[in-house]
Amino acid sequence: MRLIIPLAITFTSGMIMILNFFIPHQPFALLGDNLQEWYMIVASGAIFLGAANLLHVHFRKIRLKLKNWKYSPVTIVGFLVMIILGLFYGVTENLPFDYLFMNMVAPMGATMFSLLAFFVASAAFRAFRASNWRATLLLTSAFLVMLGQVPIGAMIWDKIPLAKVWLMAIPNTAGQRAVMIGAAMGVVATSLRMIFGIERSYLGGAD
Amino acid sequence: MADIFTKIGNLDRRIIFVLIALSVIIPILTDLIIPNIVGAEPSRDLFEFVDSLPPGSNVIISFDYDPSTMPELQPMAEAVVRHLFEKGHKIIGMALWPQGAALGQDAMSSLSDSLGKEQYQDWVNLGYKTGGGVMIVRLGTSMRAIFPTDRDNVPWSEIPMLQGINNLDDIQLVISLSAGDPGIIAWVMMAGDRYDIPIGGGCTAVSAPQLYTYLQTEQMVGLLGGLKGAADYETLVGIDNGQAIRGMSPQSVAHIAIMLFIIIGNVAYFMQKKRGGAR
Amino acid sequence: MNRLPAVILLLLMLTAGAAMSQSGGPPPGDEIRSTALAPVVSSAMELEAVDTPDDAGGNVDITWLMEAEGTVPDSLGVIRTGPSGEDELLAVLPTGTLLYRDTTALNGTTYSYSIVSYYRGEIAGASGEVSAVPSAQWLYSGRVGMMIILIILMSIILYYIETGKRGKELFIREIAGLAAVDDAVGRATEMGKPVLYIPGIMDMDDIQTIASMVILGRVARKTAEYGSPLLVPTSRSVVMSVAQEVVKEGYIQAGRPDAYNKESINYLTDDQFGYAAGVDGIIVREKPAAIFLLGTFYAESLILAETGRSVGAIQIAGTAMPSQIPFFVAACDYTLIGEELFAASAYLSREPKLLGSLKGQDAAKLFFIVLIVVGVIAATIGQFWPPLESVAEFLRDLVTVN
Amino acid sequence: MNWEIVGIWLGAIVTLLLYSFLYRDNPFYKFAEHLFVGMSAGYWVIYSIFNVLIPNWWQNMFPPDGGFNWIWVIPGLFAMFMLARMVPKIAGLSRLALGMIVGTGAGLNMLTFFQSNALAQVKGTIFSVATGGVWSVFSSLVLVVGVVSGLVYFFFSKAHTGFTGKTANLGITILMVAFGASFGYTIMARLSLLIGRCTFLLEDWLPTIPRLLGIGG
Repeated sequence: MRLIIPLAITFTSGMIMILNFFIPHQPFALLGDNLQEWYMIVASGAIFLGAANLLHVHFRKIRLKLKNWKYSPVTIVGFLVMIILGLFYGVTENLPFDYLFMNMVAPMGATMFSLLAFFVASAAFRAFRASNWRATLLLTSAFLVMLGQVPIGAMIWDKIPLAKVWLMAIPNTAGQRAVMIGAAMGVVATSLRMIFGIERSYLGGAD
Repeated sequence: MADIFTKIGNLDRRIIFVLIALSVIIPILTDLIIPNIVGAEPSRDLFEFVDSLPPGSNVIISFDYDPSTMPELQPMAEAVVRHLFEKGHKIIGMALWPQGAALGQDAMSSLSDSLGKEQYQDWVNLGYKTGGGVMIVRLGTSMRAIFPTDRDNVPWSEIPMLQGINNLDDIQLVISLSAGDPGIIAWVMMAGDRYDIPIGGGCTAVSAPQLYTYLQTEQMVGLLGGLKGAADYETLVGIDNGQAIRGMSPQSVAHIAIMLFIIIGNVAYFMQKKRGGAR
Repeated sequence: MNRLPAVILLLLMLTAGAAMSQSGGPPPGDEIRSTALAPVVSSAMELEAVDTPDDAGGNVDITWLMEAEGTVPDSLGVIRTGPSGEDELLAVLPTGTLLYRDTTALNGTTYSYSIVSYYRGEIAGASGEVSAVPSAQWLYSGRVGMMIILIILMSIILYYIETGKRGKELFIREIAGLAAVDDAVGRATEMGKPVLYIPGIMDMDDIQTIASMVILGRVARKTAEYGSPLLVPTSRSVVMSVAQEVVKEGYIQAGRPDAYNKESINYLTDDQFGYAAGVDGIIVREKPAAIFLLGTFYAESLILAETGRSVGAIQIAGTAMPSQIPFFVAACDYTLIGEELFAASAYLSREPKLLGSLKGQDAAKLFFIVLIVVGVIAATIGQFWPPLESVAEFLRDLVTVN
Repeated sequence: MNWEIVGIWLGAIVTLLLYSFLYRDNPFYKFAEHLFVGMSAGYWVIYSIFNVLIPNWWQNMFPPDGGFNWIWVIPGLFAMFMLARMVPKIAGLSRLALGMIVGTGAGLNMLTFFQSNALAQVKGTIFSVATGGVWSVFSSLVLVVGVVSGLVYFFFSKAHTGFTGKTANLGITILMVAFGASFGYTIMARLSLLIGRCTFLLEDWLPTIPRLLGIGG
């Protein structure tokens, strides 16, 4: 019983979004637009839940002196500094909050992102072994495309860049399309099960 | 005896990390320039199409990008503009993206100065116009109605090089430098498919695979994909130390390093398997 | 030769002349000024006004072109005449504008529109008048095809879910990644190491995250049965709270509610790479024996999978993001490709209604396969025999959405 | 104090601390990781407040020109429900908010995936294969057969034996070629990120060291 109202809300909001897409007439246009904005507000408001959890986890670590607890103050201080500066100065450019974002948070993000350059190399070294014919295909097409990406490919044979273009235009497009169409069917079926309340384990399981 | 191939096969990945780092850092520090070689690829196709146009042809360059994709697209713009000027073609610049008009102006005016070309005689910047594909269709009937003036509000009738141009039929080639939508796809579908105007272009590496299909169906005469495409055009035009060519050097070295790793890994794997089989 | 300076000079001279004649001689008549001194200013032509299609009413779209001859005006004005007969100036637009949307019209009222050209602060030209009646539509005209196909496919899927519920025996093929779930959890138990579950970086509105939560419930039941710790770091607050519910439920169903530890399901940060840094830290310090990466992933996919690989964990990944699948294939032991992620809940639970839903999805794919094959045949033969080309054109229109 | 140089140093230090992870887990990485998690979490809280909650909620509820729009109490209430999880007694209320988030997301996702992932891709595959030369015809056939057999691979309710099995096999083969190509193609984009960071360290940060020494000496 405790699930009836949440399921009704799920059904109503799901149907409003669908009808809004097909019917430009009021009230669906207004309802749909409002609902999208409301959804954004609720999802953003929930961030306090995560923030509270983050602080809770790290204070608990310090209190119980759990493994690596000495680093927890770093997280807490980093978090509070950003919050206080943000509330005090706002998000305007060149003020302290924006300064710390531009000079610390953004470079850290870029650095983590750039780790991928190392990881694609180590993954390629390990995974691209011609151990069976499917792995061999994976390896060959990756290798050909890499050759086609840099001058050395054309140096070996001037048609190699064309092979890259063909691999990207034909098999790659075909593969991507098959994955996309299949996944879309998965999304449609899962969404339907959500909207009609057939799948409800995300609400805590019990029927 | 520890099997050397097993060892190589399970190489500590930190060795790979060091070599990747070096293959990027050394070319940057030494300003290394690796000669670019252009094979039989879409960038050469575009170059050759431009080369084969009769001198004095009217070519539209549509600057459909913004500063965020400049590293890939601005070198293309400069190389293409240089080539068109050197061949004596007339460039009609325009933009489907608001900020593209200014980026196009940079490329055209600086090269026009250094190559002794004249605005309104050899090139014009019509500026940005909203509407994307719909606007392109209208260019098919009348260009002058869409662009009563150029970007600096000089009337169409006052611009010598535009006299005699009525609609897209008077254009010999459209080159769209495109970072997304609206861009090349709009030009292919609206100008290429409807009015049979040859379409070429340049795009970011991310969107290139999607556009390669248009080459397969011959809806485009050529395409510059990402930094490599830009470097190719620089090489073909003869800019030996161009921005894109320099940017390609660490890429080339690192790619070669990764490919060597793959080869070594496979050699080790097969030697290991052979020994395992012999035992 | 560059004629621009000459033109500017001419214009300056004309203005000066006009000013001098105004101050010096007798005030000239209007007709004299417009013919002798003021240039002919171009006005708008081919004006069209239509009710904005596919809207909730109240809008009219006006489009025009500019006359090619004549001096370019300084600006353009949009004039509307309502039922009262009074003219109102709706907007002044910069020269070069070729469209305007009137958003203040009333449904069912007839309005007339015209465009005037301003030159030096005066009206120097006007277009003809056109009229339109705004109205609201009940259906997006460009979305009818999509609606029809969606209704057909929804009915098929719901029908098969019903047949499943009625207890019809349904088959499901082997999915390697999911067959390995038991082994992975079992191995973690043997080694006395935790299981790490990463539900992607998107929020609860993402269907892949929802699918991931359903699988998490199954994995939680397994870890509860085997008695190995389960860690779930999340990148979204809502996902964290749902994961807590789902895992708790799994432990209750396994009869081990005492073993449930809320602290092991925690929030890190909404930041994509901040999350990746945090999870990497957890991986190298906790050294999980099994890692699940199921949900929506972007570039962080390989950062997580390679770090997991380096601590020797069995990794089962799954995502519907086409761009990230290659990296999972390269770095993980098992990868659920695209739709296989959505099939997981049916596979793991063998619940008849979920299996029915899978059968419905298969029928939907068959529908698309038929559409593609018929379309390609029609388009190919249509090249030589036009009637079939119209069939292909019809199919393309059907799947076109505007 | 030159804030620009301080900023470059801050950026360079955290960059180097994070890169130390490539060697192995160590106190420097632990420090940077904990800092990154904390600061970025703080950043997103502030971002949500200033870029969503204030403009999309508060200013709609209390428009700048005065007045009060009661309808905007509803999303505020739902957000409160979500936060109710922190209080065990009323934690159940969060299900109401969850219902709304999941419902809206399901409706929206279903349509966008159906439109751009299914219909648009099907549309792109309906074309004549008989254009261009032999190679073009062959390529077109590979594309169509690839899409169809790839879809057959995703059939779940049919055993992959016989004709279905052969087609599905062809499908997974083409998928593997596609994955390989996509992997090889992406390497360039990933390397350019590393090149970006190296350029920052070598060309923005390194030159500040002699400058600082010059100031100091």
